[in-house]
This record gives sequence, C-alpha cells and structure tokens, in this order.
Amino acid sequence: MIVKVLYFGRLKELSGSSEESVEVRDGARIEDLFAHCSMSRPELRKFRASLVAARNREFAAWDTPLRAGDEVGFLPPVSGG
Amino acid sequence: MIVKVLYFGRLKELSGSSEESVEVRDGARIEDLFAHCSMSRPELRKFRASLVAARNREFAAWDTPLRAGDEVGFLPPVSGG
Amino acid sequence: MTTSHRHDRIELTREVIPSGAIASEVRADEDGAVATFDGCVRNHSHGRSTLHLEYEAYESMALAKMREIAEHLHAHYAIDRVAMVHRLGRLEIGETSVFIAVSSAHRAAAFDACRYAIDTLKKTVPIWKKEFFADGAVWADGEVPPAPAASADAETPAAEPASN
Amino acid sequence: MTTSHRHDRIELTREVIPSGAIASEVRADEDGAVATFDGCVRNHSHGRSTLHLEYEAYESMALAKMREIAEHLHAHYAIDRVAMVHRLGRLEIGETSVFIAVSSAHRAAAFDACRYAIDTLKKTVPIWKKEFFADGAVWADGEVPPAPAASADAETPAAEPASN
Repeated sequence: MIVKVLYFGRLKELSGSSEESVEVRDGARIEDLFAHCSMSRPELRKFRASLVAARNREFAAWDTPLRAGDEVGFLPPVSGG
Repeated sequence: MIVKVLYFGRLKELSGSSEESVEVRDGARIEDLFAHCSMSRPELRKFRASLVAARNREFAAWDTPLRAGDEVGFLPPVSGG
Repeated sequence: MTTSHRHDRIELTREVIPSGAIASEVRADEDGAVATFDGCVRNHSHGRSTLHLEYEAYESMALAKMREIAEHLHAHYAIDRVAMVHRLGRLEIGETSVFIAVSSAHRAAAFDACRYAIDTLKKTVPIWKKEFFADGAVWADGEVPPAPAASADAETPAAEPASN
Repeated sequence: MTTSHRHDRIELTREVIPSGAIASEVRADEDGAVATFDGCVRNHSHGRSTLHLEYEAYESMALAKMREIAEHLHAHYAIDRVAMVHRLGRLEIGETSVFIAVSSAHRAAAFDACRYAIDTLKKTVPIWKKEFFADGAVWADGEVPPAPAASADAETPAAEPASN
C-alpha cells in the first residue's frame, strides 16, 4: 500500500524533500515506515529519539499500524511561538 | 494651622465640595480632622469604616499628626480598572 | 522618590486610549514578548444593563501610585518597559478604561508583571467608577486600599516646604 | 471534530500580523477584559545577534492543533472569544511571530486562557523556527510534543475515505 510521508525543519533539509509517496507492506507500522525511509537517508536515524510521529494530522505512537492513503509526518521538536 | 481636605466619589457628592481649607489646632491628627469635617456633614460619619485616609498623596493611618499645609484625602473604596 | 524608567508611559487621560500604538511602543528590539491587558466597559454589571460609566481620580496621587506599581515591576520581574494608561471622564460601552502593556525578553515575566499591575491598580490606585443605568447611577463597590494601621509618630515626613 | 466558535480567528499567515485590529475584534459589548500576548523577534538568542528568522509549519496539522487549543480554552475558562495567529516565512527583528488575544467578562479568565494558549502552542503546534546569525543558521531547539507511547491497535481510526 502507498502512504504519504512529510518532512519538516531540519529533517526536510536532511532528506532533501518535503514530501514523498512510499510503498509499504500491508500491516506496516509507523516505525517500519521510518526504518524504510532511513535506509536511503541514514542521517535520519540519529534524530529518531527526538522525533514525534503524526498520522493524519494527529500525534501517533510509533507502533501505530498504517492504512493505505495515510499521511505520516516525522516531526522534529517544535519551536513555534 | 491650615490643611487642605479633598473629597472624592460619593464623598464629594455628599459633602457638596471636592476641596476645602480647614483650620485645625496644632497637634491635630487625621481623625480629628475627619471629626471636624463631619460636624457640618453628619452623613460622612457612616462612611468612616470604609474610608482610607491619604496625607500628601500617601496612604496614612488615622492617628497621623498633621502639619500646616498638609493635603489630606478621604478616599472611598477604589474602583479603577 | 523612585527611579524613573525613561521608556515607561504612565498616564491619566480623558481621550480614547490608543491601545495599539501603546502596545507597539513598549517593544524594543531586545524584547521577545509583550503582554497586555485591556479593561473595557461592559454592557452589564450585577445583572443590570449599563448605559455608560464615569471615572474620576485623585489625579496626583493616582499617578504616584501607578508609578510605584511600575517601579515594583522593574524591581521584581525581568521586564523591559511598562505602559499603564487609565482613562477618566465619561466612557461608552466597549471603550477602554485601562490599558497595561509590559515587554520582556521572555514571556513569563511579561505575563506575571502585567497581571500584578492590574491587580494592584484595582486595589491601590485612587480612581472611582460611577455606573449609569436606565434607572439611576451608583458608585461601584470598590476595594479598600491597604493603609497603615498606626502612624510612627516620631518621624512623620513633613509637608512640602516644612512650614512649621 | 470540535465545535467551531463563530467569532474565533485561528490563522497562519505570511503577512504582517495586524495585532491592534485583532485585539479590537475579539472584544464584544459583554466583555470587560482582553488579555493579549505578542511574541516578537528578538535581536538576540543564546548570546548571539539574530539577523532574522524563518518559520515553517505543517500547516494543516498546525491549524488543527491551534483550533484544539481554542476549543480547550472555551471548555475550561469563562471566556468569550479567542484569536490566535501565527506568522510563517521570513520575519525581521521586532516583527510579531504569534499574536493571541482572549476576551472575557472578567480578567482572570482572559489572563489564564491567554497564557495557557501560548504555553500549549509552543509545546504542541507543529511549527519550526530557523534562526539566522551572521555566521550561519540553526533550527531552534524546540520542545518534543507529548505523543501517545503505544497505539490502541484494535481501533485506530481510518484515513479519510477508509480505502481498505
């Protein structure tokens, strides 16, 4: 199935893109998606501990199962205000 | 000696004036001045408990001795803001 | 006498208070936060419809007390500038009676100082509000400012030119 | 979905934030208090001179989170209206990055709600700040938003048109 991945802030700069479509196996979870995305961009891994994931514009646990069409964001620590 | 007395808010309406010069004996205290002013305006007395006195633009105890030229205000509960 | 903070704006006015301009003025380049409080005329009070208000003040003392509040803020909070403006005379519904703005590098100090300022102004600054309703007018219930209970007889300060 | 409060103004913008106009808009005739917070660009950060800032956001989620904050305010504080506007893109020193205004009948609720709003925005709204100095640029240290530790596998909500 296909899901959409969004990168922001320093992750966008590191990954060289702000958005991509990724094919993942059925039953994949957010953590599997992150592992997949980090394969081609190993620098992402060192940020893993400070990232929060969002699924369909809501904060989500890393073990959340994905569904086709989901929009997943990997969010660095926020600094608005 | 002469002191200046100021009335505000409902006291000004009751006393019919906002300011007057009053002759008091040497050694008089603020409470003596209030007693003097209440003689001609007995309605003032019922407000005594809720009033605060000011001497030369600073809150003052009722037993504060007066000096010639002092400016004394009898202040109802304040309601600015 | 208190130190004067050059950029503070402490005023009584009979004109409309220019809140937006005042809020802009308190901000300097080193500030990251401005907290403001705008007290305005409600259309109701204790369940009755208010027509308008009138404010009066013991002006010289009110300004002195407002300056004291500003000095307290500078002494106790990590703030930059303070503006505190109170209007007098007749005010219509929706008009601003008091506007306070405080700038600081970080937000907590600005919020805390702004709130201390309005809370203290309402308790200690000699200003009085008269509320006008369809069936009459009343002086608003107020707060009794804290005053010394007894004087220190020996050393009361003299009146201006110590004329005795 | 949350109830929408007709008069609230929740926005992201790339233009200068009209703070004064926003503060006026939140006030209705039944309000006696407006508390505002203006977060603006300081000329320094961690001891270095800032040249300018850039903000970016996960816009759809940021707006959703800002609306959630507003709903929380209406549910937990005796307030009237909320305005919460965050700017994106390049900002110069002294410009407003975020402006929050809350109106209420009485001041305590307006202050408390305004402060809750900015504190929560800074912790939970997906917006990022990049600071530009003479010798380079850095993404600001931020706050890690609270997120669920584990999913409730059985009943995760489906994506929009439940395409499975």
